[in-house]
Parts: sequence; C-alpha cells; structure tokens
Amino acid sequence: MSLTKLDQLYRQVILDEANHPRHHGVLKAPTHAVTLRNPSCGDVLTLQLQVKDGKIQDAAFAGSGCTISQASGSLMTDQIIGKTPAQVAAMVTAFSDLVINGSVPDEQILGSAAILKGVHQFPARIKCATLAWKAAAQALTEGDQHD
Amino acid sequence: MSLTKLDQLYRQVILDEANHPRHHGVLKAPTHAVTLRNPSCGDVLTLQLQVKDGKIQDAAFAGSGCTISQASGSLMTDQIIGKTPAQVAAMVTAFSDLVINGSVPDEQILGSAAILKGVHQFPARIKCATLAWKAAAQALTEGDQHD
Amino acid sequence: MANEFPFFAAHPELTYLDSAATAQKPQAVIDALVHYYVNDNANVHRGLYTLAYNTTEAYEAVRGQVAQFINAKTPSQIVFTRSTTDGLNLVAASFGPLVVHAGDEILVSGAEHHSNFIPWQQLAKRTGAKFVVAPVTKAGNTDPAAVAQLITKRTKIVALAQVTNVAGGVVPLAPLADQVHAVGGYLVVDGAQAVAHMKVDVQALGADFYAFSGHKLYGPTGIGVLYGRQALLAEMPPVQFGGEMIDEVLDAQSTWAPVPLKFEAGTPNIAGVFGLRAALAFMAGLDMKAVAAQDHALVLRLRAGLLAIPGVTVYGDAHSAGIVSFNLQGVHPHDVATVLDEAHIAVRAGHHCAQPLMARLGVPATVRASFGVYNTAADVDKLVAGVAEARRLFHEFD
Amino acid sequence: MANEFPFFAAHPELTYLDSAATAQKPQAVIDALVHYYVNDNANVHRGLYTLAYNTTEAYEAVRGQVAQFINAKTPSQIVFTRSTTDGLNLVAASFGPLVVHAGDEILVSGAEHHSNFIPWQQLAKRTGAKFVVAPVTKAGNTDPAAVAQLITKRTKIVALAQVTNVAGGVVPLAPLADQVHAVGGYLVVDGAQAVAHMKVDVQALGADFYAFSGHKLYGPTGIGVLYGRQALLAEMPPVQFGGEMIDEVLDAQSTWAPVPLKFEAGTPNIAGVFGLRAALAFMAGLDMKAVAAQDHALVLRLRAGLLAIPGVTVYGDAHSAGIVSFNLQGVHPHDVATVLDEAHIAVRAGHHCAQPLMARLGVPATVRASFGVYNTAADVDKLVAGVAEARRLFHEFD
Ligand SMILES: Cc1ncc(COP(=O)(O)O)c(C=O)c1O
Ligand SMILES: Cc1ncc(COP(=O)(O)O)c(C=O)c1O
Repeated sequence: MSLTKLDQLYRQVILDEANHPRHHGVLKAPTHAVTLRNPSCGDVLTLQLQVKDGKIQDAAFAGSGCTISQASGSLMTDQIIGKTPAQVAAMVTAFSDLVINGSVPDEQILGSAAILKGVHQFPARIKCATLAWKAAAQALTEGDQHD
Repeated sequence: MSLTKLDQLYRQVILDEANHPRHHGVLKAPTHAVTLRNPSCGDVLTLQLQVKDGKIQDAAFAGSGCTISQASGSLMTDQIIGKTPAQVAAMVTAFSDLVINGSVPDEQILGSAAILKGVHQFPARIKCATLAWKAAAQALTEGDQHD
Repeated sequence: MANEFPFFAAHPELTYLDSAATAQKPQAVIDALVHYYVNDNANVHRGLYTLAYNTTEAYEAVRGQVAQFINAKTPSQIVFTRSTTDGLNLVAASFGPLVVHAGDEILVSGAEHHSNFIPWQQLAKRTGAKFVVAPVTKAGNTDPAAVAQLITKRTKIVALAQVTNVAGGVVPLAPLADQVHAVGGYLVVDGAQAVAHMKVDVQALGADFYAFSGHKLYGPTGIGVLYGRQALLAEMPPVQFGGEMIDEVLDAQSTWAPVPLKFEAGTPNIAGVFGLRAALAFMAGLDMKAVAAQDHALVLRLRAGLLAIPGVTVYGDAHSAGIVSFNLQGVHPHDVATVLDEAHIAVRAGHHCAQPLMARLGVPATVRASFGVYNTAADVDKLVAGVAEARRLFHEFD
Repeated sequence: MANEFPFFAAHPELTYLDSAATAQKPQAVIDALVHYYVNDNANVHRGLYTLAYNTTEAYEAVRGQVAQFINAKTPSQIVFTRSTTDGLNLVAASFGPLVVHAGDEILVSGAEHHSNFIPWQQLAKRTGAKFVVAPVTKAGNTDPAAVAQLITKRTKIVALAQVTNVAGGVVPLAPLADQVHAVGGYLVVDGAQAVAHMKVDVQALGADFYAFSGHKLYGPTGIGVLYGRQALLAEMPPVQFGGEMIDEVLDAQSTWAPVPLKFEAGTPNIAGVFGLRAALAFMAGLDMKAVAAQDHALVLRLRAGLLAIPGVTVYGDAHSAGIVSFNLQGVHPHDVATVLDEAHIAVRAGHHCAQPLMARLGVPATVRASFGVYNTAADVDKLVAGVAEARRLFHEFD
C-alpha cells in the first residue's frame, strides 16, 4: 500500500530526472529571472528564461532541493521551451491542479511533466513540486521588471 | 452573613475616619516623602514624614482612594506620630499580618488602627489597607535618599 | 445561552458583568483546545510529516475565517498576535516610524484605552511628532466632531477605538477615515470592544489597521488579530526576529518572509488559533442583530435602574455597545464593587486602563458593568438591587 | 509514561520524534487549561471581585514556581512572554541598546537557532556594533573554546543556546559567563532545548538572561518565560505599552510599573500561565537523572543504529540532549522524511531554523529526530528500520 504510493511518487523516471536534471545551470542572456524559496524547508530555486518573439527560447534552473523539486524543475523547463507565455500560464494552472487533485482534463498539455501526478497523494510535498512552476509564472508576470 | 462581614469591614469608625481623615494634606518641612500607587485600581497615596531626634514628629498623607485606603492612611499617620522608625517598622509588619490573618499577638502596638482587621475577610482589599503602611516603610528606608 | 458556557454551571451563584475585561468561553471553544492538543498538536511551518502538514494547513486556513469575519480582502492581511495590545504596538513600532516624522501629528481620543494611547504617545516622543488628544463628550465618549476638527495636514495617524471601553460609545469611523486619508494619513482602529457586539467590516470602516483580542470574543487568552492594508503590511519591517519569519539567513544579513509570516516570529500560539477558530464559529452562529438588540435592551434597563437610585451618575448613553459605567455619590467605586462582590456580582471598579479619560471625567475611577451574550435582564436587576443596597449601606453609616 | 499523554492514544500508529519542535502534553496540562476556563476565567490585575482576585493571585504565584524551577532568586525576575523568541527579542530590543554601542561586539555561535541569531544580527546593524559568529565543531555543535577565544574587551553580549537544536550539544556556559562578565559583558541564554532535558540553575550558569518556551516543556503554546537579573530588568525600558504595565498615564507622559509587570503589556496568556504551572508540576514529578539517562540511552541506540546503515552521516555526539540529526547520502532529507512519514514516523527535515549552521555543515538540510519523556527504544528501532528502508528504496531506484 504505502510502497505503492511511494513507488508512484518516486518513479524511476522522476529519480533519473532529479539525479540528472536537464536545463540545470544558468543562461547566457536571460530576459527573465526569479528566485523562489520555500522557507519552511529551505528549498531554493532560481529560474532563468530567455523570451524572444513571443516564445520561451530557452530556460534554466538552479538551486538545491529534494527529488521532487529537482525533477519538477527539469521537467518544467523542458516542457516550456518553445511555448508562448500564455501557454505556459495555462500549463502552470494545469500542473498545480494535477498535483493537488491527481488528474486534470488537459493533462496532455503538460507532456512528460504529468508524471509528477503521484505527488497528489503527498500533500506536504505539493509545494516542492510546484516551486519551479510558480517561479515560471512569476518570472513571466513580473520577473522582467526586475532585470 | 455577608452583611456581617461588610459591617465588620465598614464599621462606623472606619467610615468616619475615611470621610474625615486626620493628617490629610502636606507637611511644611517633611524629611521623608514617598508616593505609592496601586496601579491595578488607580489608588495613589503620598506620605510625608518629619523625622527628628529619632522620632516621627509629624506625618501627613494625601491622594485619592477608597474608604479602606483613606481610613488606613488616617489611622496609620495618627498612630506612628511619636514612634521611632524601628517601632514603625514593627507596626508595619504587625498591621500587614493582621489584615492578612485577622489576628496577631501584638495587636495592641497598632492602637486604634487594629480596627481594620475586618479587611482580612476581603483579600482583594488587603492592598488598599496596606498602601499607607507600605509607604511608611518605604519612606523610612529609602524615602530620605530621594528628597 | 448561558448553558453553552460551562463557567456558569461552575458558578451558579455568580452574576458575571465583566465581559469587557474578558468574556467567558463556550464549551465549543474549550473543546477545540482539548481537541487540538489531543489530536493535532505539532509545530507549524516546520514539519513535512502528515500531522505537521495538516496542522499547518488548518492554522493557515483560520486566516481566511478571520478575514471573512471582518471582511478583509485576503487571508494574508491577517496577522496573528498575542492580543489587541500586541497588535497596536506592532503598528506603532513598525509602521509608525515609516510615516511619522518630527513635526507631524498623531491624534487619539481622550477616551482611548492605554493600549491605544501610550504606544502613540511614545511614538510621538521618539519621532518628535506632536501627540494630540481630542476632547471627549461629557458622557465620556469619543467625540467624532472634536476628532474631525483636530485632523490637520500634518496628521499622519489617527488611532481610535471603534467602541470605547468605559462608556461604550460606538464611534462612526468611516467619515473620519475619509478625512484622514484625504490629508495623507492613516486610521488605526482598536476593535477590542467592538468585535463581540457588532458585525465589523474593515473595508467599510476605511481602517488601515484593525486590532482585536480573542479573549474578549469568547475565544482563548493569548491570541489576537491584527488586520492591515496589504500595501502597508508589505512595506513594514518586522519587529521580532526568529523562526518562521525569514526568507534567508546569512551571517551578515537576513531577508524576510512575505506578509503575514514576516510578523510572526517563533512558534505562535497554535492552540490559540484553533480556539479562535471555534470562537469565530460560535460568533457565526449568532444573529448579530439579535445580539445588538439584547445589548440595547440590557443597557436601557440598567441605565433606567441606576438612574432611579439617588446619587448615581451614569456615563455614556443609551446607544452604548453593552458597557455601562457609573458612580455612586460619596462612595468610592472600589467600595461599591466590594459590596456587589459580597452579593456575587462581578463588576469592575477602577480606571479601566483609561486614566486620561478618568482625568477628563474628574473621577479617580468608575464602576463598570459589561455584557456578554449570556447576560439577562435578571443579571441587570441583581446589579441594580446591589447598587441600591450599597447606597443604603453607606447611607445608613453616614 | 506515554499513557499520561492522550495524544498517543489518539495516534496509536504514530512514532513521534519531533519533541524539539514541540512536545506533546500530559493530560494534567490539558486538564489545567479546561479547569482554568471553566472555573477561574477572569482578567488579571484588573478586577476587585473575588474571582478576579483569586485568579490574579494564582497567576502571580506561578512566577514563584518558575523561579524555583530554574533557581531564580525572586519571582519578580520572571517575565511571562509568548515564547523563547519573544523573550530573546525583548532582551535584544530593550536591553541591547542600553549596553551595545558602535564598535562594540556581539558574539553568538554558528549553531544558534534563528531566534537567537537574527535579533543580535539586527541589533548589531542598528547600533553599529560588530556581529561575531563563532565557528562550530565538525559535528555541528557550539564550540566553547572558539567562543572563549572570540570574547574581547569590546564584547558586550554573548548569546548562546544552552542546548543547540540541530546537534543537541550541551554548552558548558558557566566558564563563558565568568569570562564575559570579566570584560563587562552579559550572557544571554536560549534555554528552549534545555529545560525539558536537565535541571537548569540560572545562577550556577551565570546567565544574565534566560529564555524558554512552555510548549517544548510539555506545556501550552503561546506562553514563554524570560528570566533576567533584577538590576538589569529594573533599568530596561518596556518594549510594549498598554494595560497593566503602567504606573501613571498622563497626556504628556507615562511612567511604568515595576518589574515584571512593566514588560507585560495587555492581557497576558492567562490560561497559558495556568497550563505552564501544570507543566512545571509534571516536570517536578520527573526524576531528571532518569530523564537524562533515558535520553542518553536513546541517543546511543539511535546513533549506533544509524551509523550501521551505509551512507548515513550523524551529526552531534553521544552526549546530545535528546536530539539527533543525520543525513542519508544521495537522498534529500525531505525525501527521507516522506518515506518515514509513510511508515508513521514523524521526524523533522529541513534547516531547523538554523541556516547559518547548515551553511557551516555544507548541507541544505538534515533529518532530525528528538526525544520526549514518552519515547522508547522501540521508537528508535522503528526509525532506524525506516531509514534503512529509505536507503533500500532509493538505492533500488538508482
Ligand atoms: C534552540 C532554540 N531556540 C529558540 C527556539 C524558538 O522557540 P519558540 O519557537 O518557541 O520561540 C527554538 C525552537 O524552535 C530552539 O530550538
Ligand atoms: C478598548 C480596548 N482596547 C484595548 C484593550 C486591550 O486588550 P488586550 O488586553 O486584550 O490587549 C482593551 C481591553 O482591555 C480595550 O477595552
């Protein structure tokens, strides 16, 4: 039972994603950047975006955190590249709903990031999963003003 | 029952003492003075003493307060005049014991002030009764330093 | 109603008329505390385990319930404090120096409780501002016209009780809020005596800050609420430092968590927040119009009864929010209280933490009766009989 | 022992190992709160009626019981606060500016909790003093020798936890107190993690101030204690203003009540004080030598069990006062905590409000288990098994 829940949370692909995250590091010419912290647990995540011609051209994240937040950062950055800010906003909402409720009608717009849905059985970890997505939302709405 | 207790607290002589207090006012040449407050109820009492040749030559009190504190100020000042500081110290202790316990072995050293013993049935009013006496004790131990 | 309050079963002989000092607690509030300690006890904002997570979520959700209770826009405007006093001091210490400078003015009423008087007096002292105390009405209430007249271009803070704690007058705050906002100042409201007696709407009042205590609202001791306008809270520095209120701590410097955690350093009164939730639920079950009507009926009855006794002065007026102060000529309030206490009637006698008002009324103290939802006409009649008895007693002695 | 704590009956499946965050409450403490609200609820220092008088007397008497608990000379040295954090901030805000000036030094250990770190960091910033952070031991404990070496003629305040909250080391304070007193400085002690685990003697420690929380001592949330040397408390200005803390309030100025009321503005957490009394009575019924022996046995067993698992780093040492922090190589502490939570084991994972220490240990976080009097060897064994399981789980995934 509990192993099943844990297995769903820590699927091999999630562990791989966390151990070998993609888009980890910094961009050369970011247009947007934001650093978010989860002060209760100490997780910190810096997200950089390069937005040009109305699209996310590139994205990178850095910081330290648990398996869930690292995997989420990797999957998120990978999925948003090539999308428009409006598309990303929809994805952020869908992702948040997914990890809270375990399913959403438009799961497919999240691509491989939907694999994190197992988090919904661990309410205490939802914040870990959404940190990167919150950073994306914030970067796109206000991050540019701060650069 | 309760009227009996109240009768003991508010004996005619106590009411007279409060309504027509003796030694109420200020001294011309005080050697000691102290102002004490009972901050929870707002009572304030200023005591002045004139000490010469090792004796309380004169005493006066001022301020506002309830029947008990006014009667006590009147009786106290009247009783300590002519006494030595050491005698007053003993009286302060005896008075405090009397209004806490209702009786003390050396009640006679308090003279007519012993009439306040009814206060012991009203613990909430003990502070009213002892305010003047505390002022005397404090005036004699430290009041002179402040003049 | 009294049967929801176990205090009255434990004190069948007592007529409790001191709810303005602290209210008695319904069984539901006491049960909530017990339930918290038995079932939910865990520190908040710290643990990842299920128990700590659930307790944190429940704790945070109470902000939303408080926001609804006073019609705040968002839960993040709700800061948990120890008490009204704690909340008002937080505003004076943190917000005060941001807006008050030498030559500015801080305005209060002469009817304020010490908790809404001294923090501003001391802030004025520290900043070199002028501390202005508005005259009160003859009845001992805040005089809105006098306050309005004293608002100047230099007025930065007006601090007023919505209901004063000696005469019980309800202060019409909205026009004063408009006036002080028009000169660029801010309105700080002491809601300690208001919240249990009327529906409060901080937005309609135009309050920039609003503080109240749980213990006067049928809730536990040690918990209070400070509401603030979001933009103001966001700019204010924290006044205490420690766990929970940080963003990042380095050796050389620290940064702070967003509002409201920024203002909640250390382990809060978690059980108090759970108890407050139960108190809000209790309040939600009340018909506030009926509460006001009952307050009004009791105030009228008490005023009439007291005024029928020769030599009684009654402060305030018929519109008092459940508080009636009075004095009996020639008898000190403490002596009145003692006689009443012998008849098992609990009223308060003293300066009621309102010495500036006592000075204005020219008395050292008053006797004060104040009502909770459990009080009845019978309580009022007992008090009136007790005061008449006190008069007879001291009159007889005369 | 656990059967005195109703929490465990309500959570038969749970292994609670987070008492350093907050302890569970014995039935007697919960009963004391209920008893207070049903029987004694009245505001303190205000009413003259019998109920209010008795409650005030009982409230004040708890100071004596606290004084005895930590061997203070007199009850008036006991100030009731909200928490350790509240007490430490009070000292920093009120006493700090009296003794710390530009060019002076404030010294803390790198192992301090944020509540005993940031107030001093910010005081240094405000006053222009130098904020000195002493290096810690490899195990993550305060290093007394390093602290001693950093005490200079300019050191005005040394602020140290008696027991640190991550590695659990007991700091030998008395020699440091002598040293800081010799240079004219003061020792402020954070006793949050000490009071439940050892007999505390503030005089023997040489503490000028000592702060702790009720909720870590099997008492209620929202109540804490600040002890201070009498002469220092007497000179300190109040930090909050309002009811109860005054001597006289005039329009132009106010004067303050004597210590300790000067520091207790507004209605205090009265129920919290009654609950604290019950917690002290509970403590008085314990054999503190037996408590220490049990702590020691559990710490030894846990360390041995953890160290037998490959890839586990354990901080602190065998003498820890009931606190063991550790990490599992390659697995983030939060993930360890989640696996343990699935096995109904409540431990804390995070920075433990000790980011400066995390930086020194070079980790973002640790897993922490901490013991209360209700913990047993079986709890330790479950934890060890859970950590081994976590390792298997993540290893298998590798
Ligand atoms: C060493 C230490 N100091 C201070 C604190 C703060 O205590 P509180 O949160 O009760 O104010 C804690 C507990 O979190 C602690 O462990
Ligand atoms: C009008 C008013 N303001 C402030 C206070 C202070 O409330 P607390 O003592 O709960 O901080 C009170 C109650 O005593 C009050 O009546």
